[in-house]
Amino acid sequence: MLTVQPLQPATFPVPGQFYMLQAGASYDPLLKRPFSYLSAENGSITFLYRIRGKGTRAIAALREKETISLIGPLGNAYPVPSGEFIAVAGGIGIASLFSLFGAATGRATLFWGGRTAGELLMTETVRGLVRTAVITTDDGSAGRKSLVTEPFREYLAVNAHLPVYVCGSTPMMKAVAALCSDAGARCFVSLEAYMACGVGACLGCVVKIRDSENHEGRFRSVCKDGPVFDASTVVWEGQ
Amino acid sequence: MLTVQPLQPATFPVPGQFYMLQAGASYDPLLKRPFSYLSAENGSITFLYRIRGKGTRAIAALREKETISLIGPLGNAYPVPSGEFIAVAGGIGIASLFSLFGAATGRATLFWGGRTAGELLMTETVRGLVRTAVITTDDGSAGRKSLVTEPFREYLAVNAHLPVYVCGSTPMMKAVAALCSDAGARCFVSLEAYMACGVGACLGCVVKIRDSENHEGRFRSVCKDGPVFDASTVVWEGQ
Amino acid sequence: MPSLSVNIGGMILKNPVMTASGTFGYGEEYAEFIDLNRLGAVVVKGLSLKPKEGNPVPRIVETASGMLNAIGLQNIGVDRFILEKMPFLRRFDTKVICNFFGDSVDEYVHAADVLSRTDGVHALEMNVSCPNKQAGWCVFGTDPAVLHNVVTAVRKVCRIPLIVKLSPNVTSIAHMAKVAEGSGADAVSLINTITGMAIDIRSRRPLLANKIGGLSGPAIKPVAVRMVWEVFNAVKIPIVGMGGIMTAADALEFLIAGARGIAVGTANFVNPAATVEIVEALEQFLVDEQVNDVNELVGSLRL
Amino acid sequence: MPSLSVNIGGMILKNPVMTASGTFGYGEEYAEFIDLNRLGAVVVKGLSLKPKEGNPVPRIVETASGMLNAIGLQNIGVDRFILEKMPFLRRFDTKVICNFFGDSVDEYVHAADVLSRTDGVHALEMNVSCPNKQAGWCVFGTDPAVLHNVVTAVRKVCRIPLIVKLSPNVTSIAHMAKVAEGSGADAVSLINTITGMAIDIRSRRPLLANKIGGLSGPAIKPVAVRMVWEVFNAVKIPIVGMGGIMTAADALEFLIAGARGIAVGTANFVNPAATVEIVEALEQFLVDEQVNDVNELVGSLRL
Ligand SMILES: Cc1cc2nc3c(=O)[nH]c(=O)nc-3n(C[C@H](O)[C@H](O)[C@H](O)COP(=O)(O)OP(=O)(O)OC[C@H]3O[C@@H](n4cnc5c(N)ncnc54)[C@H](O)[C@@H]3O)c2cc1C
Ligand SMILES: Cc1cc2nc3c(=O)[nH]c(=O)nc-3n(C[C@H](O)[C@H](O)[C@H](O)COP(=O)(O)OP(=O)(O)OC[C@H]3O[C@@H](n4cnc5c(N)ncnc54)[C@H](O)[C@@H]3O)c2cc1C
Ligand SMILES: Cc1cc2nc3c(=O)[nH]c(=O)nc-3n(C[C@H](O)[C@H](O)[C@H](O)COP(=O)(O)O)c2cc1C
Ligand SMILES: Cc1cc2nc3c(=O)[nH]c(=O)nc-3n(C[C@H](O)[C@H](O)[C@H](O)COP(=O)(O)O)c2cc1C
Ligand code: FES
Ligand code: FES
Repeated sequence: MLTVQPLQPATFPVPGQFYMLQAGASYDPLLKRPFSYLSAENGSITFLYRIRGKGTRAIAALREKETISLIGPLGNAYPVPSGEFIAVAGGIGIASLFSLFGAATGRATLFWGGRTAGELLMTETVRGLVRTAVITTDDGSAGRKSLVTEPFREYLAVNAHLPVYVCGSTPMMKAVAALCSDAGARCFVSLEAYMACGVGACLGCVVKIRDSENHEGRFRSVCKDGPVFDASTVVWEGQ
Repeated sequence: MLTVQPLQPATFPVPGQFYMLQAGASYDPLLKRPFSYLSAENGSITFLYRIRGKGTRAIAALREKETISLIGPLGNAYPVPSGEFIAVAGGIGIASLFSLFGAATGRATLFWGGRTAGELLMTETVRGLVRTAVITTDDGSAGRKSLVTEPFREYLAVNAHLPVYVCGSTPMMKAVAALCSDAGARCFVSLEAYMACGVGACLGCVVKIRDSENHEGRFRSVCKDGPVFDASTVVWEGQ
Repeated sequence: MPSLSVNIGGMILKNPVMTASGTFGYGEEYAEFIDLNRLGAVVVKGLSLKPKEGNPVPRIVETASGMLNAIGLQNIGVDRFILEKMPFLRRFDTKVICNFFGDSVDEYVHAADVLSRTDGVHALEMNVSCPNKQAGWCVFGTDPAVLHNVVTAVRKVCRIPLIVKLSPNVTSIAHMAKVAEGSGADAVSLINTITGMAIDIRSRRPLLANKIGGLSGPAIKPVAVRMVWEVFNAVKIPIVGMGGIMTAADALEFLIAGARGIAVGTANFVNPAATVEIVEALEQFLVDEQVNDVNELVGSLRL
Repeated sequence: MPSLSVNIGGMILKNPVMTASGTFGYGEEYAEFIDLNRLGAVVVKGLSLKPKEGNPVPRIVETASGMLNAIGLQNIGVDRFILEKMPFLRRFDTKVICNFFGDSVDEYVHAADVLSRTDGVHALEMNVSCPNKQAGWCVFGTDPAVLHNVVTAVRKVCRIPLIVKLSPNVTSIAHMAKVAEGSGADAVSLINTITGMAIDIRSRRPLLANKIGGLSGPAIKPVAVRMVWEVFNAVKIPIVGMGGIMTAADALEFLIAGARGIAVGTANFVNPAATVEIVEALEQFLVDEQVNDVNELVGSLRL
């Protein structure tokens, strides 16, 4: 977890948006990394992150009161559901959905999967924010031992009228999107992508999105046109 | 100041030797940096350093108990004086001479110059280790306002029988070496050089050293054949 | 106040700082972060006659102090650019330089013709060094005869200053610069990215969908500075230098090596305000060093 | 236990890990840090017939994730090497590869002749890519015809495996590799350093006394991997890959791209135990990935 206090007055983020963060002044790692904001209040912004590589290690090495460099808020937002909704999170994907739980008027039924219990951070806080939280792990170390798509599928079968919000690994999101499509449920995914700029300038983070004119899809940038897309418009390629 | 505790049993350093240090696992900065040891006792080694650039900034960012990577002890040593001697230090050059004050049987008369008082660290401790310490600064913020070579020259005039040990900037060492040569005093300099390997492998840190066969000088590595040289053998080039 | 203004092949820039093509979108993307009026010039993403899809993802991967990209020259095409992006760019008091490319001499000529007749476009930058493109494509920038042909042809239709952007993936970039000069280029810019590759050792697959990509960022700066210096010693036309410029100190290395203008690429991603900060620090450097005119620095390397 | 042994042009190495010439002295320098018996081969600092003084200082400068060097090929000469250094190297159960160069075809031939007849020297590595040397010198490695001549001449006198070390400062390294192969090389090694430059902006002087130097270290790894892959697709002789290898993961990128041996250069400076740690981690990787023979990895890139 990382809480930052912008030095200059900053724009307030809305659920689904993210920031590009970088700790340290070294050129290795060089690029900023994208992180959903977890919460934003009293002028400070909080992030929840998992250490993966160089960039997150540098963030973890920060001491209190040190400065971090960031750009944001970036990207579009989740269309805020007007009533009850379903959320599906994979591991740290919870960070992106977290702010939605507070912003939405209706409450969420959350399906949250991880490889092990250790990947599911702040479970108690999260439980307090949703109607029900169904937890799964690959190894059974927490909740049900299954893929998160299993209990979700069962629930969706009788709740396809609810909108579904998803953030997790690409294969998981692809699977959830397919289930929603079959069930006729609306589904919004917050996509993963390698990003260099975060502002739509480099075209590094693109994904193929269908529109009325073009069913094959056209490249849109995840950072600027996303990260949230209507799952039915996403062309899931080679993943 | 930095104190390190080797994870494996380490060789004990002798005055004049140095270590190559690197903090952090980033490739920027890439190379280790050379630092004289200040003192070594109870299995721990202490360094005194001034922040100059990337490498020293990374060292300064270390927290207690973090690991640092180092190679050493490296290089040759000051021939330990058997009696009284003269020491001339420029700024942080004191770090190299410091251990000699304790190791020598005789005591030192120290001439220590810096640009400003801020460059002269641990002055009280140093004073306690030497017979007399004559301090100079360029701006007069501590001691006499002059180059360190001024009071040294005066003292040398009547003490040319004492050996002189010098560590500081190249122009200062060159000047001291010239004064010693004129006065017929023995002089040992601990040379500065950019180093990549510190062990004599890259040939990056060379200096021209005269020998009986070759008055023009031949390249010797400061890291392996030095850093301490008899000043009368050093060919001071273009500095 | 020292003078920052420079003349790049007949085009007067208020200062030598430009954006590097492909790293600044069409200008809009960074307009909310910085005041585009502060820039010497905005160089837009490479344009082709027809829109281009570009490569599949992954298109980028970070490397030590650098990044590889294989965007594949995705762009909206000359027509949509003129229609949708130029009205925005015309609002600013900065020069607009259109980077463009083609996959045949004809396409180059056609694109140059249309762009150079577009109101508000002040110069063209010809990308002849496309390490991201397939097979035969690369030859434009690496074969002197081919380079001569395409530059000569474009020169005929181009009514505004023509900058030829050189590839570093050659034995002698100085020779290529001379060819560009001899074919009518008003200036050369360098360097484009250096071709590189990165491999995922578990899957044993390239980390870029396109297999190879172009290396940019601080990692390549020493190579870029060397090439600018070599080209400076070979041609008389002005040079726009780029490759790993992150700070004003980096920019100054290029100016001293012989660049009259400099472009900031990858640095925009790391710090959207990089260009403006460089303009400001450059000015401060001139004040500190008592240099009245930035042109005095150009090629002022002391040997 | 997986097999790590590789055959480089007829010479059998116990593992693919070598030292890169010029970064490991004559072996002695690192012998107190690591057990030389663990290495596939020790490649010594470039030798010439007569001792060479090398360049004035500064000879090295750090850059982002890399370093520039302009040592100027300082070395003690073939004779003193054989007399003073070979007795030490013969004590180890590892292959000794002598890197050498000359400033004329004659000198190359002469040095190769003497070295290849020296007891305990297992192979020669011909440095034809000397970005640190003055003027005309560079042509050996950048002109195909010159390369052909010198390799052909050396081949005639060289009784042991001959590795030709290629320069990356060319338009097509694959073409140069083919020329080396066609001229009788048993293997090629790549890449040598990429020519670069760095400038002190206050004094406006180059940071290296030699003005230009060779870039090495992690910064150049993507370029080196790409070149190894290109050469692998062009020649049949084995490749020794190098450029920025710091870890076993880096080494694996080179093997997968097509290198049969790899050399560790700048990494030795940062971590004297780098080579041995790479041997160990490489072995562990083979175990983890259930690969029985390291040769299975060579050129195993999946496209
Ligand atoms: C819009 C968005 C929001 C995100 N929000 C969060 C968040 O709130 N909390 C959080 O912990 N993470 C989040 N991520 C993922 C986060 O950006 C990566 O974990 C981070 O970039 C890893 O950087 P690193 O330098 O530590 O790892 P690297 O050294 O760059 O890579 C380490 C490993 O992580 C993988 N990886 C790196 N970046 C990505 C990426 N962008 N997508 C997929 N895999 C990647 C690599 O394949 C590699 O195996 C988000 C990503 C996006 C696109
Ligand atoms: C044998 C030896 C012993 C040393 N002992 C000490 C010591 O005990 N304490 C201490 O503070 N410093 C010592 N130094 C100097 C120290 O190595 C440098 O200050 C350090 O390398 C700077 O690294 P950096 O990354 O912070 O600076 P960089 O970013 O590398 O450089 C910053 C500035 O410092 C200058 N600089 C960097 N390295 C050197 C160098 N080796 N010689 C001269 N100028 C340099 C550069 O010109 C540049 O202007 C010693 C040097 C040697 C050769
Ligand atoms: C993501 C990306 C896209 C690029 N696209 C183009 C392009 O369309 N046309 C072009 O001439 N150069 C392109 N370049 C090259 C840059 O303009 C520049 O020459 C190069 O990146 C070196 O500068 P830098 O190190 O400051 O980034 C691109 C570079 C990057 C990183
Ligand atoms: C200080 C130094 C000296 C070198 N000397 C030689 C040499 O004498 N002969 C040679 O063929 N290559 C020489 N090289 C090049 C290296 O062998 C190697 O090709 C290059 O550094 C790339 O590998 P690396 O990035 O792992 O260092 C030298 C490199 C360095 C850094
Ligand atoms: S990260 Fe650059 S366009 Fe999305
Ligand atoms: S630093 Fe490498 S030889 Fe001295």
